[in-house]
Amino acid sequence: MKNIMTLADAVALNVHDGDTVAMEGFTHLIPFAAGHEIIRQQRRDLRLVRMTPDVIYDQLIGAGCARELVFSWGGNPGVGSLHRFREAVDLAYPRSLELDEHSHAGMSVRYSAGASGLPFGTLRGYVGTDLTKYTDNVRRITCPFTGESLAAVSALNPDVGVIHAQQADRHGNVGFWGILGVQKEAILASRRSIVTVEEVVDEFDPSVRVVLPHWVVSAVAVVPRGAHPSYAHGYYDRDNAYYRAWDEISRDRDVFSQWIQTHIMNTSDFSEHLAMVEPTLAEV
Amino acid sequence: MKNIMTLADAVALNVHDGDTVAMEGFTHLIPFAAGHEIIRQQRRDLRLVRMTPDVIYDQLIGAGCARELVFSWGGNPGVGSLHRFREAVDLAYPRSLELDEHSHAGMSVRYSAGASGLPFGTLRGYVGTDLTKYTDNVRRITCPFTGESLAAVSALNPDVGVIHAQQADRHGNVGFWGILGVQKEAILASRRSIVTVEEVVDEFDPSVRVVLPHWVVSAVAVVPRGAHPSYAHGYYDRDNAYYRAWDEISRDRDVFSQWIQTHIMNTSDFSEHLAMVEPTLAEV
Amino acid sequence: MTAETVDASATSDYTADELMTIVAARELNNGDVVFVGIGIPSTAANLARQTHAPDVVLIYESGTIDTKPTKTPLSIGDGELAETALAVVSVPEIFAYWLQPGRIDVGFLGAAQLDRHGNLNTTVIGDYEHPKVRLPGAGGAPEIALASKRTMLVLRQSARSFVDKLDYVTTVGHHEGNGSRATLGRAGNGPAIVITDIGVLRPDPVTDELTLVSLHPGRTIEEATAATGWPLKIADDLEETTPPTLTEIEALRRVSAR
Amino acid sequence: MTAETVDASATSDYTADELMTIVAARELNNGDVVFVGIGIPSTAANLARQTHAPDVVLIYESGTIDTKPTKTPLSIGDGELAETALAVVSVPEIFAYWLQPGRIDVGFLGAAQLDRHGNLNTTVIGDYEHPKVRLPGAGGAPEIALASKRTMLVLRQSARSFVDKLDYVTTVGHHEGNGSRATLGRAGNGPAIVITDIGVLRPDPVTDELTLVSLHPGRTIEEATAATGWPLKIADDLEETTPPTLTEIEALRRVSAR
Repeated sequence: MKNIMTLADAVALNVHDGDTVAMEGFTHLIPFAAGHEIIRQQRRDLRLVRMTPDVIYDQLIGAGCARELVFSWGGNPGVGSLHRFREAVDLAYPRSLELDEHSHAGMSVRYSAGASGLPFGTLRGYVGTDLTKYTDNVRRITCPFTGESLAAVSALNPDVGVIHAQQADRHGNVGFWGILGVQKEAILASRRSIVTVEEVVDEFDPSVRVVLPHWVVSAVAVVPRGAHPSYAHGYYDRDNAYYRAWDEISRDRDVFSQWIQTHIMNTSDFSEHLAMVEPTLAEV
Repeated sequence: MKNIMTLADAVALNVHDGDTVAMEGFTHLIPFAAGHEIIRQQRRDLRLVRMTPDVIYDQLIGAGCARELVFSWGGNPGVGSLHRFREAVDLAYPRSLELDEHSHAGMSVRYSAGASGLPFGTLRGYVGTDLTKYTDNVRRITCPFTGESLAAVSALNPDVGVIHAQQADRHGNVGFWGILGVQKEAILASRRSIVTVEEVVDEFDPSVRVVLPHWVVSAVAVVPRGAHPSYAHGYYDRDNAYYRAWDEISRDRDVFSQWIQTHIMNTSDFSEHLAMVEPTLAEV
Repeated sequence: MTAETVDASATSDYTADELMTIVAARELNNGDVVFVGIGIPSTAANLARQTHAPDVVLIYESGTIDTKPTKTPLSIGDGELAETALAVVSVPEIFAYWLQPGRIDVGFLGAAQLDRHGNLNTTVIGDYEHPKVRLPGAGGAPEIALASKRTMLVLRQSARSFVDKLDYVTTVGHHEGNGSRATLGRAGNGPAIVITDIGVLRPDPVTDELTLVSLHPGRTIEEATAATGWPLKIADDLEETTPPTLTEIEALRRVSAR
Repeated sequence: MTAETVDASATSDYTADELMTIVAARELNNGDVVFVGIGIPSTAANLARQTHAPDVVLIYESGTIDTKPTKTPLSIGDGELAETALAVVSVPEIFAYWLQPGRIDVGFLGAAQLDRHGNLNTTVIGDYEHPKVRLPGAGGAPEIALASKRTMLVLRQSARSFVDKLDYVTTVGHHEGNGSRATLGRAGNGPAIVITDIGVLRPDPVTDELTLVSLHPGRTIEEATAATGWPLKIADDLEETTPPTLTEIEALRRVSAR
């Protein structure tokens, strides 16, 4: 119970300038509210880690929070490119962005190794590609039994792991279900962790598939619809119109900056942003 | 559906003399019926793999099916020693038994590596122990990033994996829940597989935690109470009296041989054995 | 299964994407286990499942195994994929336990650029550090293409997409050709077919070079050659693609409708 | 929580096992995450949970996390452990994600043989290839003892169990003493306490040699020395173990009753 707090406190306590921050959620349960709070508290020089940096990281990158991106697929799913991400890469605006780029398989092994307390993980992968040319986190290893050469990837151990889950119980244990992604590994690999949840329940029911005990979760914050515009299985659907609208908003620096100002800097929390954005998109 | 058959056919088709056979089930869902069928069909020279060779492997070893045991803990849980196992090790009766002995962590990594199509797995373990002196399946590996020395264990890829599950559906998909053990890994690591189930259902309900699709299961056989004397969560409890009685039965070669003759060789299937053994133990 | 009347009469009322999707769907056999990317691969796999291949098994990298969505999903992580799946596993598990060991029959991918050996680029156009166009990156493709028993590729054919030399190799196909893929370690057999808006290409059995084996109705060799950034090999027994049937088109539109 | 009257008056009506269990339970702090072996460790951990340490977190190697059995389980895989667990994970996961990274405060083990540095043998008595007694083997112990922040050991003390040299090192404790455990790579701090039927031993902070720090009521230094296969070090400030209270004994019997 001592880990249940406001999202503002959770971010203030756990996310510092220069940290390596992993925000996960594979199309499902993406922690948008936590991303907004990091922008609101103006964290800088973050090393952002995420398999699928989509709109949530476009916002953080465009707002100038990031110095490096560790990832495997960056796009606006079903819509197109991430304009803020591309402008950071192509034009170093609002600042330069280093890339440490992998495959999904490689990233998931890096997280699993981190969650397991191992310095590296092994996979059959990366061969015949240019992926290994621009990263120092993929090397070769020889099987001590068969002599086969395999890919070794360095473990990911972020300073902070951030996810959204459907539920917490009153002890601060966290439960989620539906598409599971790499969230369990992201939390277990991280030194500290923040979980936003839809609600606090007395008891988890059998549909809950992953439970993270309170003693591996630094902070739990109740943020209803905190994964919007992504979805929370059993709570609400994906807001596809928001993703489409983002293409327009993010295309222009000034429109983007104005949006960040209005929706994040000038609001005190995520519910104020939701109140602005949801009615206008409700008709779609 | 084409994988659903009798247990006798499943064993006849999939288990051959000399095979490496992994029968898993961690105190829960131990595939005793399948073990009896292997004894009944008189398979020989098996390399038996199992983290916890308990009464099921005492029976197979005592019946002369095994030439080697790959394991991490061998005992009659809550009761004491395995007398047939000990007589095989101490006195080479009914034949000699090679041992490839590991820790639980090591065995579980070996299975995971096998399920992952990797030739080895890595763990922090085995250091400072004599475990590495008597096996060739544990070596050292150096992390290509940190230079740390870690244990590498060779992958397990049995010829046949055998488990018991609560349910199959009509397509031959398999579902189980409760204590999960290493069963998923044992099936995925094996070239062929046999699953006995309590029953066939139209649809799995949400309590089912692990589902193995029919295309990774060579044979499904319906054998009610097929995990007896171990238990099947949601179906029946552990028969603790059987485990205690086994201590007496297995202590003496002749009593054991008579038991195998009566309960396995002279019966046509597991239900006949159950009819003999259950009434006498029902009062406990 | 409801009995449906099959109308095998050809139609010319279709888009290029619809044709590509239908040709791709035909390539899937009933019972194939298919690791599906989003877009045409996903639509084609669902079309196959709802027509000639009801037992095709669809796996998405979001960890959903044997999903049976009623409509083509918009993203690889749509809620319906989880709701209709036989099993949902974590992302690390789907790659480690299901893809990597070679359990997948067909890896089904799109790409931005392709070379004559079926290697793919989905990372950058131009120089990596100073790109002309920054693309999304690798995603699941490198290991899908490595581990699947065979790979199917779907992309529009143009001089910009069918290039002599990739700006960046994101995903290996037949590597440098002439069987060189086999030197990369244990892996599946690589690209078996490339389906474009102009025709169908398959690798030469010896050199692994993609060869035009079929032209779609109304398309010409000249169009195919002009849309290819290397001297395109044409099969001696070049065929014409069987046009979509009315049944196929109707099934496709049913699957795609939202 | 129901309010219960605590009866702190001492009792002498207990068995050796009961005393060992109660002394072990006292060593657990509220909130400790404990990886529990079956037998006395399991009973002691459950006793602690039902008395002074209600928030102690019990983890069994069967993959059950934060179990709250009403009775001491007979095996590490009892159904009640799954039914009362906060989470049930696979055996590979419990070792890889939960034990190995050092998340466990206390590893709680028994053994057949122990040496002066708290190394353990649960494999063979006699020669490995021609054993006098074949024991069950390692189970989870080697990595539990390696990865847990501290280890608690419980076993009966005798010249046969407290030996000068182990027949086989199954599980490392303080290795060869004098801080040599630290050379084995990243690991927890090793055995913090050994609880026997005669007394309590703790490692010397410099040499890591197990030293008798407490004698149970009625036991003597002579008994302890005779039951130890090496010259046993005795602490200068040797204490007498606080005898079980009536409340402790009653709680233990409630937990153990079947």
